[in-house]
Amino acid sequence: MKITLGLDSTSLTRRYPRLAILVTLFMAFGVPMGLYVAALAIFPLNTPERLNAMAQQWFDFDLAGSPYRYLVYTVFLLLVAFIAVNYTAVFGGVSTWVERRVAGRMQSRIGPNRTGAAGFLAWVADAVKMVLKEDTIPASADNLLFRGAPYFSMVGLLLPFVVLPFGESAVVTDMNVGVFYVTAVTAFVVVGILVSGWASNSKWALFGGIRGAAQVLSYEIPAGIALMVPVLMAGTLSIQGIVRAQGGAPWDWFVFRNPAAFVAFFIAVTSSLAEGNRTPFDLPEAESELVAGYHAEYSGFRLAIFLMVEWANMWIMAGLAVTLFLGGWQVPGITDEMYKSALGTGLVPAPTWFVYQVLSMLVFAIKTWALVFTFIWLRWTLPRVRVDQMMSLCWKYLVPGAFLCFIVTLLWQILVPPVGATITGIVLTLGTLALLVKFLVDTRRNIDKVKGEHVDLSNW
Amino acid sequence: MAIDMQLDRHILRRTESSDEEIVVNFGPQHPSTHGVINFVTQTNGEVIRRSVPDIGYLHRGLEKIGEQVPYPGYMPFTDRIDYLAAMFANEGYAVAIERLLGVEAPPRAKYIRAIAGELCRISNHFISVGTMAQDIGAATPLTHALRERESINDLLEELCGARLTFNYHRIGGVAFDLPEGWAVKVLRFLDHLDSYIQEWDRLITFNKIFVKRLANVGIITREKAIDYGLAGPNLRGSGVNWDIRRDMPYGAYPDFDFDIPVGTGRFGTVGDCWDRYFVRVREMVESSKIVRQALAKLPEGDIQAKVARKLKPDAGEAVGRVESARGEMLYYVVSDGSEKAYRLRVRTGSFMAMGIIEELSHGIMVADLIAIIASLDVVAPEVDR
Amino acid sequence: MTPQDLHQVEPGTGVLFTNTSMLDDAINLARKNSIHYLLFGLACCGIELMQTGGPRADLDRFAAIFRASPRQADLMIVAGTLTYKMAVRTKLLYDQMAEPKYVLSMGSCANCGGLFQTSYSVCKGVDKIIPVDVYVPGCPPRPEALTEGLLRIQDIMMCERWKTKMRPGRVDPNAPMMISSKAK
Amino acid sequence: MTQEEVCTQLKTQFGDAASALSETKGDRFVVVKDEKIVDVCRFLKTTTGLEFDYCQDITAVDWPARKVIEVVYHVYSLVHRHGLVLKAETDREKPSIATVESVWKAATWLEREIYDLFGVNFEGHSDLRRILLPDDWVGHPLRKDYQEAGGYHGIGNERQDPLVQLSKVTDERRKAVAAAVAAAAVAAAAAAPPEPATVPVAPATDPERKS
Repeated sequence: MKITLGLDSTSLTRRYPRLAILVTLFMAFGVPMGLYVAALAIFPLNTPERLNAMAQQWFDFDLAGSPYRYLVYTVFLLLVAFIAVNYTAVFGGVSTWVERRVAGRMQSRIGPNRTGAAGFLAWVADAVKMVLKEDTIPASADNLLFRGAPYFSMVGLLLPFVVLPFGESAVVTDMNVGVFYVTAVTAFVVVGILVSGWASNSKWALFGGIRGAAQVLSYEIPAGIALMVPVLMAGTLSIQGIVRAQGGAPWDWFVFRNPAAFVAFFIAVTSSLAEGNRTPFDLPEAESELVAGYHAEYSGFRLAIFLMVEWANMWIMAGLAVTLFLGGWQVPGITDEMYKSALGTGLVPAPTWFVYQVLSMLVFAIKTWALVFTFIWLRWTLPRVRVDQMMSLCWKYLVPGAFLCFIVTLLWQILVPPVGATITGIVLTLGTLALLVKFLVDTRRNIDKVKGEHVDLSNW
Repeated sequence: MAIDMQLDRHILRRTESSDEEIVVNFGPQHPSTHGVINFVTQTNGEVIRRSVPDIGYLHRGLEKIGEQVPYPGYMPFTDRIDYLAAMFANEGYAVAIERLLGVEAPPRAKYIRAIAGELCRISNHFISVGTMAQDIGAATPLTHALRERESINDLLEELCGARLTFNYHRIGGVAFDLPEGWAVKVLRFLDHLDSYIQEWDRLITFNKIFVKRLANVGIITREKAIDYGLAGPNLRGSGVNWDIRRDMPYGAYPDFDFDIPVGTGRFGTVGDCWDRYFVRVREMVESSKIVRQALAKLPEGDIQAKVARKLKPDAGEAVGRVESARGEMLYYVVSDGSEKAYRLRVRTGSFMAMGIIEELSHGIMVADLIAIIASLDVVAPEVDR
Repeated sequence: MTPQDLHQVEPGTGVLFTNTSMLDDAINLARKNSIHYLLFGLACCGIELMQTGGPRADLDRFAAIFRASPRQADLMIVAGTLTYKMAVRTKLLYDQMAEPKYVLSMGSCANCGGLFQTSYSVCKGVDKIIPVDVYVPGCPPRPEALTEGLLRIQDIMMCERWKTKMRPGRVDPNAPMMISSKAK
Repeated sequence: MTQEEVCTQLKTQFGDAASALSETKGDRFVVVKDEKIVDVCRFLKTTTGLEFDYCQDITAVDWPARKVIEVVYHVYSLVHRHGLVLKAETDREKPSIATVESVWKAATWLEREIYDLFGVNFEGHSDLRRILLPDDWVGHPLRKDYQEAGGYHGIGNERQDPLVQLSKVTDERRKAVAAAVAAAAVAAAAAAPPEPATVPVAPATDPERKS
């Protein structure tokens, strides 16, 4: 006899069986697409000049001379911020689902598959549950700092979105000190980690907080220097400028244009793994050592913020690496002139412009997701390094390496003609491709070596 | 309900702490203490000044229960002494009582004991090396180990009806004969296992970070290992070539040809964590060899010697030793002529291994402590009984 | 007996918990699909708990994952023998968990002391120190049994009312929930 | 070296302090005077040709009839591959014996366990505390005359039969159902006499099916 307490019969999914699939589809495609479309529509408008012109042409209103102009600009900025925040939340959530499914596959498990179609709604359920869960604050914790710590992390997560380009024109603002800005504001996350570790008044949290501070501050240095390599190659600090200096084809990406940049790319990615507290550098929350590290005492909504920061940070890390080294949103075959001519001079661009924009956003998203997948893959494969190993890796190898890359790039820019860079690009691209193929072949051979029970794909 | 918390005052009193040092309780609920064990750890930042194990959170009074139940009725309790390698706990008790009674199991039973035991050793070592990888921070190897373990669980379940707590041995034999077609399944699994161990090595054993984390960490020299009475893979990891199966043979083991892996200090010093880890990995291969030989040579005949229904051994005492997955397991039984043991004592490898942790803990890092605990492969019920 | 009977026959007990609104349903659906259980293996059952989280049984299918910190856990699976020495700590862990929290007693030892009832140092059942929602019998229970226990926890979650924070398991531990916990 | 030879060496070294090898069934052992135990152990470990370097086990047996607690040492030599069982008796009322910690480090924890479970005081032990049981535990459980204290820190040590509780609940439930049925019947009779009762009435719950 199955006793259901009579409640399942009244539950939403029982009443409306297709609801789960509909909600899943909506959450999986509708919400991100909506955000993308909104970004496409709002981001280009987000300059005072354009707003002024629009007001002039469509409403015959002199916005530039109006005393309320800053109000209008602020409203549009808030709209943009709203999109960015929502995008962060949705990405953070979706990537937890991706991570759980990928981890399940790697561990020959299944991963969530009951909540919504293919378990997609698991992250929504997590979010709703955490928001409604009791928000415990330990009696001996520093109340104000304990409550405030998640917001520091949140700010550190959201600010880089200001300059991170999702597409050719889907960027909030193109600062002329973009790279500096990013390296500066991402450090806010560590303030949150440190404060939460201290304020929790728990020894595990303190360990995690101090580890986090030491780690992130150390790795800021190689990361910062390595990010200077594309800056040198492009000759600008503006992130959009750096993307425009690259091309769509792989041999036009900065990573292959020069051997030092190739090394700098790996230094930058390793450092950003450490800054984002991902395995093998997940020391601040090392589960098997520090229970849950800096957020050991957090529950409910505040924990949800920390987790969201952790996962959404992957997007920043991956997005930045893609933008600076892997060609960003550059679509092969579409040049700057084509964007410009499609945009035209009018207020509403030609339809081809929108097509180009969607393509560029798609290219950026695909590259970034590939890198995010690599991060997930690394996390479920590698063990964790020890604190002293983490430190010696940073100070003994990455920092000198980054400086070396910096100097080599300087000399390269001066000494090597553009043809040399193109040849290097093609050679390095082919080499990387060959390595990839060799890796895949080796993997296949190794899988075949295990007799008997193969991992079946039926549960995927 | 009024439960007053008593927070390790007794241990805090012993440690004279300064301002820079904090005292942390690793456990009893901690992801990497392998059950409910507490390590009261005095640290100065990341460096541990000393770590004192606080055990007994799973002390179930199994030795006292041994004095309260008749001899055959104690067999299910032995399962719970070491749930990860319950076959050996069964076997040790059976061997001890058999020596006390002066009976001997028939050859077929001895062979079946060896087969079941070695399969159990493989399954235990999978958990051991898997949790070790987990504690070092790699999550995937553990689930792969659990996957392989499911296959062994299935085999053993077919043999004795339980996945974990087998209650398979009887005094003077085993409970059931091998099921039809079971040997074929075992051989198929062993084929898979032998090739899988290579994949395991590729996955984690020779991983650069893994080796760096374990090599030259928690070094137990040969002398220290003997002095502290370590047993099994922990002792062999320190380079001591000592295995009860070969050196004090029992059961069918004299008939088999197998190697005893010992620590060689391949990536560091003899007796470091990686050596203990690698000894376990190699032992799985050796166990596979033993099972193959046992299945090939399996004699026909009874599986149960003639033993009275009501066991009343003469007054006296006997020791049963087996090489469990966690080292020598020693049952010391004192009989006063009644049908219950007068005193039953279990000496386990984990208990001895716990004794050395305080010695090893001076000046190591927090992450190293985790590695050392994992490499000693302690399991709480065996420590506490 | 159908679920409908349960409500109508016992106006004092059943109806209260079944009369959940759409909002409650949505919240409860979220809760039941995001059970984070405390990583808390005490004894033999802890290994079966591991196996249940492992490849074949895979609790992650129900979006149930483990959390090492009690603050972040919703469900405490008491897996194994509870000794007096540990009982004191278990109570502390339970108190540290954030509401709403649930307890699943896994295995005979946690249910009633099981094989070790005669022992001098074993607590005779985890419900002597903390309230238990679901008991899973077995020594140790198979992964299938634990999965079933998790589904029963989900059932209990589905009859919760958010507004009144009404917890069927907590209202009267003797009356209505005895059925759901005992009937297997 | 056989046990007899080891025993002979002990005899020549310590005279009466070490007994001859016992003649009991099963394993044989040597009884040593308790005040000589450290000397005997050190002799066993350091003498060339004996070298008992591996302390396998130390445990105790309570004998209320003989008013003694026996401390039993299982020692082994990994060099020469021979073993020996030593026994030392100590008074049950005030059990006390010197520690062999200085001979084998393994003894530290083993003796702590004996102290915990038997109450044997090991003189000179570096860290004699309870090891398995909580610090504030009363009594030594492995002694034959141990009485349980009846719970710990307010947690009782008895458990009610769950079936008793269940039957009580089902009784109450049955009464409630009967009352509900009666009330429904009254209401139905009052509302519309010729019609059957509109209030759905389920069959009374069956206690057997629930347990």
